[in-house]
Amino acid sequence: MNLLEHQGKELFERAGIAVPRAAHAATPDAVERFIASAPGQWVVKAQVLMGGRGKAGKIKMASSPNEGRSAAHEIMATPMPPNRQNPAGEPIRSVLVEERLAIAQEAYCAITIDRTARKPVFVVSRFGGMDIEEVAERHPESIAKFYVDTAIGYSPFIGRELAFAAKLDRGYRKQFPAIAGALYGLFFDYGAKLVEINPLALTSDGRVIASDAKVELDDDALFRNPEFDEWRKALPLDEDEILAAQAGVGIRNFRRFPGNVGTMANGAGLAMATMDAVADAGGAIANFLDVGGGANAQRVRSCYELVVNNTGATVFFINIFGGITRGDEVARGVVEAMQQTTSRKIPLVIRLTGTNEEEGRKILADAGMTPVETMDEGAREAVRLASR
Amino acid sequence: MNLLEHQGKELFERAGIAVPRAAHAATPDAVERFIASAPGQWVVKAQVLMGGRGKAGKIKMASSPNEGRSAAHEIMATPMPPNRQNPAGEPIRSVLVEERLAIAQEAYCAITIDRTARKPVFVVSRFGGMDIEEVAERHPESIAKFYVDTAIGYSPFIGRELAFAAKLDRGYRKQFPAIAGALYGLFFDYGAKLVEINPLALTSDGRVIASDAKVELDDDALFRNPEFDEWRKALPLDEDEILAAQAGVGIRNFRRFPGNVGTMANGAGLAMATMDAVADAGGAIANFLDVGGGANAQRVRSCYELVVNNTGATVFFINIFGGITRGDEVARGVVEAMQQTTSRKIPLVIRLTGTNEEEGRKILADAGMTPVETMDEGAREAVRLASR
Amino acid sequence: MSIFLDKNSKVIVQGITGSEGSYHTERMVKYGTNIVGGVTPGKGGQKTPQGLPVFDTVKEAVDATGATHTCIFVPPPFAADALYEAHDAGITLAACITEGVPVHDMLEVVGTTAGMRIIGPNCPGLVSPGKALVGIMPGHVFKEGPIGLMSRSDTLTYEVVDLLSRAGLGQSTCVGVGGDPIIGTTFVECLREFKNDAQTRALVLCGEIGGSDEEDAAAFIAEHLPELPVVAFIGGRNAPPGKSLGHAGAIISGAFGTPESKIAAFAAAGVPVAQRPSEIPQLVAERLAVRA
Amino acid sequence: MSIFLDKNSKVIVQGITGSEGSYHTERMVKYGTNIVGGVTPGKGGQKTPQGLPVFDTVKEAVDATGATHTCIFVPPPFAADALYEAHDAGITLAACITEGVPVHDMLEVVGTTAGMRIIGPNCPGLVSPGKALVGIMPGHVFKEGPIGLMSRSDTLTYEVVDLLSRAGLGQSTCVGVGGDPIIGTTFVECLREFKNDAQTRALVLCGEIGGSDEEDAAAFIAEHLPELPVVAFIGGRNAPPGKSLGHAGAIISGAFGTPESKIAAFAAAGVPVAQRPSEIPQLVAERLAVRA
Repeated sequence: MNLLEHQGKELFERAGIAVPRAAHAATPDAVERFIASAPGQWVVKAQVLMGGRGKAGKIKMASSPNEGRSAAHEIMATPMPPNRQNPAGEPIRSVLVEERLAIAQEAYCAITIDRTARKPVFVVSRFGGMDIEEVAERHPESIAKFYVDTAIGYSPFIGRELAFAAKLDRGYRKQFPAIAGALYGLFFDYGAKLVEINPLALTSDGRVIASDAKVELDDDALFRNPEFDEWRKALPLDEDEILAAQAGVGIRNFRRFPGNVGTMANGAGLAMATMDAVADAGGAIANFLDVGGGANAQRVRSCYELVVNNTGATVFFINIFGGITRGDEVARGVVEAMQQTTSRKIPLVIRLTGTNEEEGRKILADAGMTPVETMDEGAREAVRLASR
Repeated sequence: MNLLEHQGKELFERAGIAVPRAAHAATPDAVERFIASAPGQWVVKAQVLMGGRGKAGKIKMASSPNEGRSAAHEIMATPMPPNRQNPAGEPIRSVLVEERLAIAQEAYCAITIDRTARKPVFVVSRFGGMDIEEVAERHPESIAKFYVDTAIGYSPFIGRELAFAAKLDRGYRKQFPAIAGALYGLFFDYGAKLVEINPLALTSDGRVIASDAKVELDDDALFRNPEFDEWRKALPLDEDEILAAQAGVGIRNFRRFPGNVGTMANGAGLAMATMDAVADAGGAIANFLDVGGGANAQRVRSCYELVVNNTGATVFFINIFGGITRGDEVARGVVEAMQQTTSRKIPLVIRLTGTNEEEGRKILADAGMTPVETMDEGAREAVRLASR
Repeated sequence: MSIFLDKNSKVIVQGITGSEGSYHTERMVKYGTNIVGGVTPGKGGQKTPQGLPVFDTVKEAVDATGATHTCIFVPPPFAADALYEAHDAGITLAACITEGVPVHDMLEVVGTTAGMRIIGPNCPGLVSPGKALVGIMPGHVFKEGPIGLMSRSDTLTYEVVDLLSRAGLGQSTCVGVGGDPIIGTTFVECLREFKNDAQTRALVLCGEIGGSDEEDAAAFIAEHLPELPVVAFIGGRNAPPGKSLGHAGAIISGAFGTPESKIAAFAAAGVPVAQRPSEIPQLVAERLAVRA
Repeated sequence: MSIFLDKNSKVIVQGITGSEGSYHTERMVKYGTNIVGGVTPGKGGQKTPQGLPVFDTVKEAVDATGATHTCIFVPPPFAADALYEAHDAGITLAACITEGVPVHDMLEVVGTTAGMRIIGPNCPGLVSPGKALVGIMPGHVFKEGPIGLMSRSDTLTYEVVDLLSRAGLGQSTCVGVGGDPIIGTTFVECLREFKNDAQTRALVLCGEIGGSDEEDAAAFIAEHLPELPVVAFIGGRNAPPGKSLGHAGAIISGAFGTPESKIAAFAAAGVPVAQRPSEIPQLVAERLAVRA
């Protein structure tokens, strides 16, 4: 679960990391009222998960209630522009009104998980305010890393070493080990996969302040912090995730593409391989769909409807590796699902294995579906049917 | 720092360990008022650091305000009877008025530090309510231990293993891993050297409650919990500790004995060896005194006065191994101290080493003191002077 | 021979009386795995339908049976505790089937349980065909033979094994390493073991987009296994960047983790990458024939 | 030879610009210790009065000087951090002079810094006479020779060393193991090292009441050092039970830690226990003569 900036900053504050004075507002009216109650120099920032807010004009200055209102209005009027990862863009539901800092320096500090080292890793640079990928390209020597031994955890020398190795401005030095420690505490206590402060601002009056906040929490650890349920509910799911949730599959188990060959398989690895097989056979994929364990009639039906009603699929390729389930049972489930569905009918190509797989294929053929023996054969058949 | 029962129980409560409903009271009046406000079956318990309250009649039942008053009065009227460790006994300054539990079983659970394993160790027995030393003698098979790997810390399996290994009554099982975890958390968070629940009561209605609390905090870790300063001030120091504190030496650096040879040395090891040397020479030791680092005039004077005014010393044996300090400087300090003191004068035997030690001995001899060359010689001389 | 697991490995099941645990215990016993008992706190002294003893703690189970291996079926919040308990009791290999274990729990566990090999979590377990099966894999698709296999996914593994077995290419040991970001045993660690296994004469590596396990494996192969035939497969070549597909592992971020980077790494190590699972048996057979 | 420390050991001082650190650095340099620099965060680039380089971090110091040993003079709240930093930088021996380190800090440190030997805390350090001195001991009382010495207290150690040196019995290495309940190096670990030291031909062990280090040492001697002459001394035979005398170590609790239990343990191991420090040289000399 990715947190919005204002949520991340709330966690920072709890951990003792200084953040700018701010108010979270859901409407231009609320922004106007807040600035009226607290005159000053403010920044109005779109609360979205997508990056590139500045370039998209979604961060604006405001020095009066009226300016605040129109800034918020302009920001919220249009969604974030689409990019490759979010082809639909992202609607803006709220803004953060934040004190304008007199920034002297911008640094970067993050903790993430290194899969190979199997350790949390600090990444610090004296260059902040831009993507760390950009820093890595332009100033690779400025990046300092520290792999934390989880048996020991954080100790202040880590912050000192990072500050010296990244050559942070002297103004950061005294405060940095405590900030790094607080960030590690947050990372650890809330089960985060990423915590990022970019920029970590040094103000002209010598304060070190987290000017932005990016926090990704581990969904599998959320049960330990039921307090986040509300945030989770408030978070913007993209359309695919909403559809998946409605169909009763995991929000990561469904994703749409522009093609016309619908796919479904059991297991993420097999589902990806199924997509690849369709693409290799010259087809255009309509979706990724991992049906998960147990392909009973109810589940097959909701998955079928998910694809048929929400993608451009003109054929549906079901690829089930039975493993320890019986092929005839799966086949009966598929047939039952297709009898029950009220959605439009498209041709089904089905590959299934497992005990009694031959009986299964017979059941499918009898019901007018196209059983195949292998994944490759199924992919080819599905592409053939789609291109008719 | 050893905590009183009611202080330990406050920490238990914070950690989430169930304790009996209770009120802490400093006078019989307060006990009477409390029971009047909350009628029921109560136990009145002396708040002292010494063990053996039950046998000493310092735990009494009370079913009415009047009974409460007289119980408290009787408890507080006389100090705890002396034992070998506390030859002066211990005055009773307050009592704990606690709900009377319907106890079905009494178990034992403690965490302490094993010096050899260099790990925290859980000690659990299904027999509680008596000294663990007694349990170890009578029911050694009932004692289960677990050495905690500090890199991992507590994990619930530890509590399960202990509960099964100590054969705790079934009634404990569900609750025990959480209690053990909370106790470990407390042990760790507050830097305790010992946490002990004895007995850990299983009530007839199935609750598991810490019926007593013994907590020893590490003095060296108290700076992390300034909140304990008040408790520390409220804790009963014994007379030796009070005298040591008044003289400006560490509270553990002074202890009195019934003899007439006063001693002082720099370093605990040397001070103990000095005592042993006096005893071996046939003398009776008046005290242990580690003057610590730096034997300047001010410090020597306060140590001299500490011994002369508070022990039966008729001679004072000072044993300073100079190491890197200069013998003549130490000698001048001693002479100055003896000129300044207003306390009665007793003969001084002084052994000192260090650079310029011969000049030092001359300075002492000139001032009418008895310089010696070795610890043994000093011990013999001091014993000779004391027995005159 | 085989790696990690053989006919004599004494295996216990943590969570043996739970629904998943009892179901798969029955299957493992039927496969021939030397299951010697199981653990469910509070049910010590009972027997499973197969007549296996149930213990209250892993320590008791190990003391009574001499078990060295464990198969863990416990809910995600208790998986780390189960692993710590196994480690403390002297277990040398733990297959953690549980899906959804918090990633920080695994960070802590892998950093503090030296001496115990962990397979998973979120994995189907491992099989040394003809000898023993630990986990939830379908035993009938496996066949004993010279091919070592390691894979990040489950059903895809069965698919590949099925293809190999049908092509007459039996397996020495098949390891489902698991789909989570932090796993106990990576491809590289499997390779290190297979390197010393006399039975294994060729390897199949089923990777996925995301992470850098495949790149690390390719580098290891180039350096340490120049002689052993290896065939790789990368699932998810058509996945979009920045989005998780299914389990947590399959996400592309930055330059690493893309199919291109993985395929390039294998190419550099002289490892052919199958375009489809169905190509794998042929590629393996060719490489084995060249060596023979 | 010697243990833990010799002429070539490259030593840094953590807290080198502090009052204690700078005072003792001067003394260590004068003794001949190979001090190669020191660490004070924020003072990197400066030089000490002896011309030694000051670094911001231990890692920088190690990278620049190849230091393997460190002597730690930092206030108690920062001692654990200093030890972690030394360990992380690859230091192999750390003498922690600091008194008053929280006991839980040391529990954590000793459980997680495998590969680095810690002497102390709350110790005077160690000396390999004629070669190097690390810590705060008075160098002039030591003399090079065949006697290995280990001790829990400081001034008593100097007393004993002085007696030995005056009797012509020089020392191979003298280790002040420290007076705290949890120390990095116990008597047993010293014994294990002395066992393999060619220079050391006899040992002196200065123990104290409290704890069971002496009992453990006696058991080790009986099992592993039957041939090496050992003489022991136990301070505090006249201390009362249940009360700390001076530093934390000297408290008798339960059956262990009493002078009787320690003396009995040494008697069982064939180790004579000196009644007074002044008896030690004679006992050592006799035992050495018998062996010669």
